Amino acid sequence: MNANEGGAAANADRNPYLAHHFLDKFQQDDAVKMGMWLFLVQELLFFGGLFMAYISMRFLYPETFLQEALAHLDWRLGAINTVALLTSSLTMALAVRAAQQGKQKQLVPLLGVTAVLALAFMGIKYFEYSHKIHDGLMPGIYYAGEAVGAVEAVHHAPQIFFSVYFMMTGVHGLHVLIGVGLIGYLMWRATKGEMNENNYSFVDNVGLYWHLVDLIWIFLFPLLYLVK
Amino acid sequence: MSGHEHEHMPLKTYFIIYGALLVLTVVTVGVSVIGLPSTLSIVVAMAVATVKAVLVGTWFMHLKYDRKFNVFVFLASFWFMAIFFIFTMTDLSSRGDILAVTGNFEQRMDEAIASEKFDEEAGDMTPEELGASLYANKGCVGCHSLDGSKMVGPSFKGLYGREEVMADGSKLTADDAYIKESILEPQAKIVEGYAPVMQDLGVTEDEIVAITAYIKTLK
Amino acid sequence: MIPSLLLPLLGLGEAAAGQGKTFWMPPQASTLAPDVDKVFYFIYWVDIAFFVLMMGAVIFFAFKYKQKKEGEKTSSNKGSHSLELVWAVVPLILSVVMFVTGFRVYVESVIPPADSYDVRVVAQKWSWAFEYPSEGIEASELVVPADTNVRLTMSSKDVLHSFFVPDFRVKKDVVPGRYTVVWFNAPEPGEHHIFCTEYCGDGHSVMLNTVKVLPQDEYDAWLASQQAVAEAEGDLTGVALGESLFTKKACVGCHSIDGTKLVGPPMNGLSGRTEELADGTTIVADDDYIRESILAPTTKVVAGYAPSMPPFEGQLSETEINALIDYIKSLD
Amino acid sequence: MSPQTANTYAHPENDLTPEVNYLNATKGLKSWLLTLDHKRIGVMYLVTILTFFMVGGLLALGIRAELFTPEGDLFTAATYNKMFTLHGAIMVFLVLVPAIPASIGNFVLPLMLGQKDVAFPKLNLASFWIYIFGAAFLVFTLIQGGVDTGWTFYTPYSSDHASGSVVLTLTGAFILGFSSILTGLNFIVTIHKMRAPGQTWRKMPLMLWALYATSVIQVLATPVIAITLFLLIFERILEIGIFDPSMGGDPVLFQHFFWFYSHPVVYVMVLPAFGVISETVSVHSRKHIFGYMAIAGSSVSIAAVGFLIWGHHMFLSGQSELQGAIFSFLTFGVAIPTAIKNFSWIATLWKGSIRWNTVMFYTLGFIWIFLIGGLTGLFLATMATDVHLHDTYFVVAHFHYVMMGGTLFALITAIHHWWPKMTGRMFNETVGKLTFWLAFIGYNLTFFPQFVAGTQGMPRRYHQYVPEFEVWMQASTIGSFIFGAALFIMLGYLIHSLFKGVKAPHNPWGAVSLEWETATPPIEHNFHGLPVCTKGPYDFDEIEEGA
Repeated sequence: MNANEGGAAANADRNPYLAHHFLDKFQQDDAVKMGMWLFLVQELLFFGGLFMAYISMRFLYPETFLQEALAHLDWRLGAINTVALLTSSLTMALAVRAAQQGKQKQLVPLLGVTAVLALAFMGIKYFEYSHKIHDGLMPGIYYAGEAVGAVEAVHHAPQIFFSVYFMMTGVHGLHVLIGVGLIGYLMWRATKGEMNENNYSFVDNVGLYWHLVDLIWIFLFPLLYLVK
Repeated sequence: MSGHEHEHMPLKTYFIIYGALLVLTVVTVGVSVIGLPSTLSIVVAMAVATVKAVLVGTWFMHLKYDRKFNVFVFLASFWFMAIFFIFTMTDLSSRGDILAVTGNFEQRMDEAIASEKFDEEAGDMTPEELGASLYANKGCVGCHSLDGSKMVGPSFKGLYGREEVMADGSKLTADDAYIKESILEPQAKIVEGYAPVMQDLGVTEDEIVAITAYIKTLK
Repeated sequence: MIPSLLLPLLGLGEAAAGQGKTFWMPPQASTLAPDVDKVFYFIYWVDIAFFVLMMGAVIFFAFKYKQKKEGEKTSSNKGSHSLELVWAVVPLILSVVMFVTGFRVYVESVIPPADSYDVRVVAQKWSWAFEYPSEGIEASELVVPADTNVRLTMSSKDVLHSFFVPDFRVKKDVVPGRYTVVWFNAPEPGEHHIFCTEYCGDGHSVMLNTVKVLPQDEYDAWLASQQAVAEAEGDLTGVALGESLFTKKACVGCHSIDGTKLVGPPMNGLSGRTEELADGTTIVADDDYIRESILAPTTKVVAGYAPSMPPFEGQLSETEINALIDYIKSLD
Repeated sequence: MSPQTANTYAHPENDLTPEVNYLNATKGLKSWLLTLDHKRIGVMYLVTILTFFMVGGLLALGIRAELFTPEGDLFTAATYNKMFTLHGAIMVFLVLVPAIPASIGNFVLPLMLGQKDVAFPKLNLASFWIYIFGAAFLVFTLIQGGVDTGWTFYTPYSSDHASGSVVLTLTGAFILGFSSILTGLNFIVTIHKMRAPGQTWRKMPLMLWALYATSVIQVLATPVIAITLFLLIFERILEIGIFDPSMGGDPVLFQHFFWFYSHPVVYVMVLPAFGVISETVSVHSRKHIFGYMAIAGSSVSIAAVGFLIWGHHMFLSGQSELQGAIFSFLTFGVAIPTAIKNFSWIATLWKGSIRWNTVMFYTLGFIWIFLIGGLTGLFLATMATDVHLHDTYFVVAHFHYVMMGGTLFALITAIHHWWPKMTGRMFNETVGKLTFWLAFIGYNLTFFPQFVAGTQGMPRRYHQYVPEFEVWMQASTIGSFIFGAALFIMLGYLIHSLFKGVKAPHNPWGAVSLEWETATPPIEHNFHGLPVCTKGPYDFDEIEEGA
């Protein structure tokens, strides 16, 4: 019985979650995991572009980045956000573990806590944004902070700092919202019991995505809020 | 996770990692609140962030148990980002070098305008007379007396040729070079007993020659 | 025509007419040009050698090993490390040699000699302006003394441009907000094209100018005449000043005074004329309209014209604006 | 054509030409538009890409017609600028980037691996529809009057001074990037995780090595253009000022962002072309490829080194001279593996049994054209000559020789080589060979005169030019119309072969890689069982057992 017939015979009791073109579940899991990691690499380079913008603008306007960050960015809010994301990372990791072990009872609440923490993060972000918009600290030509003299504009470009700030935190916030959406969808699927021990790769991948979003905030927080 | 048997990390490990991440956050915030010189603070902040990233990556993202290729892919992305950063920043930082070698246009123009203005100003005055007027309107009068009395700065009376004791104990005689250096870079050599508060007043070469000539006349 | 085409094609016609003009390269009109051409022809001959070697092999093999009948035997050769080593190392060495020769000539072309004669170049959407700071003159053409090092310090008022003189083998982007520097030394008098080689919009292909290289005495005469014009301009007022400004500020390039439609509407008979604007409204061209169209042209654009006039806000003094308006009103 | 060559691991049931194949397995538009079959997706990509190629080609003919005379008398400057911008954008983003990987690659990759489909079929269909969605933006811009920024979107022109729907084009290119990323991701996972039993990395056809290297670049480089376009969209809407000098930004920084993607992407375009040529040169000269590991290794090293050298596009843009020297030196680093590839192809011909058919003509035509393209790149990598040649028609000729001659001629070679497998029909060889000569002569007549115009100093993107360049521009325009005619004739005889062509035998070229082992055209699930790969992809029967 050569390899082909063997493959056909095993079709009868095929794992319902095994796609037709994969030989077995392990090959599928490996493929899905590698696909996810390549997707994460792509996300990293996407944010890499933003970090490049930060580094080059900070190189061109070193004192602006120090003064503006000192004056207008509240590191306490940033720290709370960091703790929120780290905790959500923990609960997400526990959720993935629960899915792997088939503990459905724990899965949904853990995912719920992760989503709540993410929304808290966005809430603080909303508060920070509205405070800045109120003060007129907007990117580019909409900057209406304290009058910047012509001479000073050459060396001091607050609008550039706020452009970089809003771009980085904005894109990161967008990814947090996408994460919340994914977790919501996961919870809906989990309540129907589909996220069990032999089909947890979807939970695993959303977990990886979430850890990556947290990873990016781990670098964003010191660069924007702390470096004096 | 891959591999046929699932390695379940014990619950304890998750909380240890979580604790370590919180501690590191407190550390990085604490360091920034204390405030280090700016380049050092960037290095420390990035080092702490990288440690946190490694923690999240190996444990929470299961890289510890994952196939080596995924780890390689994850690290390879940092290599390509590093190339992008390093090459672009070398460009940004070394952009003016060639022009600096030959003195670019603004510098030459500023010097030309400055020397023109200086010629009108000096006009018919002798260097000593010009030195005296500069002593007045350049602000030297505020800190350096003419009658030997100690003010914010040492007195100009009999300064030229006098042996001065420096803050670090070394001794040197006040000659043209010392006067020129003290005007251009006041913080370089501070006389003992005086505070290093003098600022660079943007005095041009010709003005320094006049001031030195004036100081020589103050015996 | 073919032989005369083929011979220079191989670069053999080195000593063709015109100082150093070869089939491939334009005349060598600067001290830098011969060096650049040497590097060019070195790479050119390496390329010809490789091309003839490799394509010759391809054509030879194609004929020699053409398939006689299906299924005939072929060699079982799968590779030879020694041959692979050779054709990896040889190109590597040649590459390094090319890089070094190219870099040495590049450094020579990039660092202007300290004693160079300074000219300032200002590029704006679709015209070049030249200032000679040591004499305090502005001119719309680049005139330089022969056999002297000339350093151009360039910057742009709006977008990226690029200053290119093919005969000098000289090119550099002109970046807004920064100075970029180019230098050359033209030993022989003559006239050479200036092109803009960085895409800058509609007028990119008409943003041309010429470099006039004059012997020292003619150059001094030209300087004197320019200074005379400048002084005369000093006491010029009213319509006369407006008229000289109309040419100096390159208005003549886009606005005719005899009624022909150029990039912009004709100026003759403008004041008092009702103009139909792009957005359909009609206005009477009065002083305010002319003033506003000079300072911020895109606010009111006449129908059928592109909104491509650069703003002159902050570049003309009050007297100059009034002089221009008077001059335009005097044209009917 | 050739008699059926005995295949050691041929499966009897694959030999028949089944009535039910992937083309007629299911009928109706919906079965095509929502298919998960990689072969159908490949065919749909091919049809879409060739349509956009025609649109881009017509724009090119318009540009060439304008340049026939020195005066700008056919179109206004604004229209001309919009034409060359859209010619560039359509050709790069819609045709050359997906040309070989998405169309031929999608069709051939699973077959070469002996698999039923790519790793993520749904993702494969999603990337096709993302491609169509992104392309819709560019088509809408084309209808709405185009955009005049040049396909490079240099700031501050693109952010402040450009007219036309710039933001629409940027969004379109932004979306197209994701289609490219997802295809790359799909191919990497398929090659890593789904190979036929016994098929080690060294037994894979070189086409797969080329597609692997291409996918690595697609995944790593495309996100950076995504963020660049993202920032440029906000630069134009919110004027955030990072790239705008009047706001304090740096336009040369935009060029770093742009070329960090746009140089590796030229290797996304040309590496699959190398893969195709490695296949056809070996199959049609009936000889094992010369230096398998050298070619495979050079594909991957081109992908790696390709990321280090983007700055040679910016030698004169105000980039620092020191950084320019570094980029110039590293650029020679990528010339070496390309030279190794060309030498190996030529060595493959030695002592082979070279068929004089259409595919081999195009392959040798490719080698001629790519040699000229590659060798002229040395002038642009060397800094002294680049000062004179940058942004002139020399550069236009160089990248057309490399991209148009390289990727397009390889696409034509691939279409002809796998046409029997894709359609089950044979095209007419004599008409094919005649069209080759017409295309080859038309091509060279179009672009070689541009080299001469370029060295004599004619700048690129000029709507009108000084009369000295007239003779070269006229030759180029004549050539472009000949080349256009040749392409239309080719389209004609290929479509003709669809209906009236001779039924293709099971393995017309006698190739031994796995994709020839399935039926012609393949059944919907490619293979009945799971083919086992017992010997290398180039061990032809004609090769005599010897040394």
